[in-house]
Amino acid sequence: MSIKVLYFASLRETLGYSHETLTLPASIATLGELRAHLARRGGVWEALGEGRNVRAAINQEMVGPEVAVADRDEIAFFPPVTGG
Amino acid sequence: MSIKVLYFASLRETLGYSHETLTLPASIATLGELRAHLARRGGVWEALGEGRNVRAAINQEMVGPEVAVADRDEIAFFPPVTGG
Amino acid sequence: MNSVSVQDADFDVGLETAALSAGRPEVGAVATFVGLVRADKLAAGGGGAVTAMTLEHYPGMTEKALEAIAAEACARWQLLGTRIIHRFGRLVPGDRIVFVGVAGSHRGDAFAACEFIMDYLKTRAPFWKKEDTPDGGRWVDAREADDAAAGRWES
Amino acid sequence: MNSVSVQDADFDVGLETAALSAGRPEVGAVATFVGLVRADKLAAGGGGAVTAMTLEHYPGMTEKALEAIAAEACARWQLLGTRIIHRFGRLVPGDRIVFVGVAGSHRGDAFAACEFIMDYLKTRAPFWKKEDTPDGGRWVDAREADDAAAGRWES
Repeated sequence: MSIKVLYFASLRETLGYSHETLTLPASIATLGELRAHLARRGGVWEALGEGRNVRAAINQEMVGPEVAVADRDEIAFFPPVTGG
Repeated sequence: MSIKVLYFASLRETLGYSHETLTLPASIATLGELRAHLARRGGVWEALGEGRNVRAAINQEMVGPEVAVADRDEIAFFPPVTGG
Repeated sequence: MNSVSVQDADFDVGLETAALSAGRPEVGAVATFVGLVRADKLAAGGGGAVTAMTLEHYPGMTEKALEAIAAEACARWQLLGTRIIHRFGRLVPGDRIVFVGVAGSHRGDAFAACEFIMDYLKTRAPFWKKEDTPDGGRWVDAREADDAAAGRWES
Repeated sequence: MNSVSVQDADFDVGLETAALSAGRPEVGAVATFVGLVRADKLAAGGGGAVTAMTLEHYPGMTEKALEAIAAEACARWQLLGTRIIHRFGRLVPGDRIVFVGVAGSHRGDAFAACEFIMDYLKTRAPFWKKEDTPDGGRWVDAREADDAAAGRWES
């Protein structure tokens, strides 16, 4: 399964990446599992770890960690939003 | 006691007066008594009678019938307001 | 800080809104309201087709009533400025009748005060409306819904 | 009927407000909100004096989120049109950030929907703010008060 991952705002700066394309192991089915997978890279990637205040979207819609990730999805991770 | 009385909107049209200057008998002390006094003129003036939906102001402030009338006051009678 | 105008002329919404924050860097929120003459409202009165309405007011008292409403809003919320403009005279459907603008640091205060001013204006400012129809004029009755709207601020 | 723009350019409040009722004689009420960059808000962050802020957003998702919020407002109230404009990029104190305009037949619906859109926009549209200071940039945290404001529409 190949997906695109975007990072925004302070998270983008912490990670040093605005986006990447990933091929996922078959063991990863949900958004929450993807996030844990990325956090396991260690170092700055612990910013995605459990307990960190990170929000996520799949295909430009904010969703929870239980939602399934599908091939060619656009996934985004970002801090809580502060518009207006 | 000499006062000025103004009439507005449908009340002005019903009465045929936009304003008048009145010298009041000493027996009239309050706005409610003034209104009853005017209604006793009969005919179109019954539009000011008890039970009719009329509002009033003394010196450009909306007040109730219990408020005292004083010499040189500007009194106004009008229908419920409908601005905005 | 509070400004009231009662006039027959139209007003400029962009200029009035900008004036509420101009040169005041502590303003973060401007809530405004524009009321317009509605075609269907006129027609709903029954009788002949309505082509216009005429707004009568009580010169002198009108300004005082609007100033009192603005002062009351400032006592209830943290505001940085208010602007009320109410027109009188002959207006046709689509014409602007009233502008209320409220500036504050925070949006909650600005929204609440703007709605409060409109509700109180409807029941406390001495304006009366007469619809023009081919059969002559017809006075618009005060609405009980407006009394109810104003009453909810008293709890 | 609903229109959304995400842009770096400023907007014209007078034109946007007028467009919500132009040629639509059934519109009796237009409620609007303008949010501005506040000087004291910037300074309140602590550290060096703040001279500007930069708004980052998620192109594509932002427009979708704002359209969803407008559609939700239309499902909850009787509306005749909505307009949302949100800027991104570098802004200085006094600059306009956001415009929300709502047209309806009646003022109650227009006011409620305008406030609802602002509350939801604060918590659901993907924008992030970074303050510029002499010491560098500083990201603005999301406010719990905004979550509370959005939450009250869910009862």
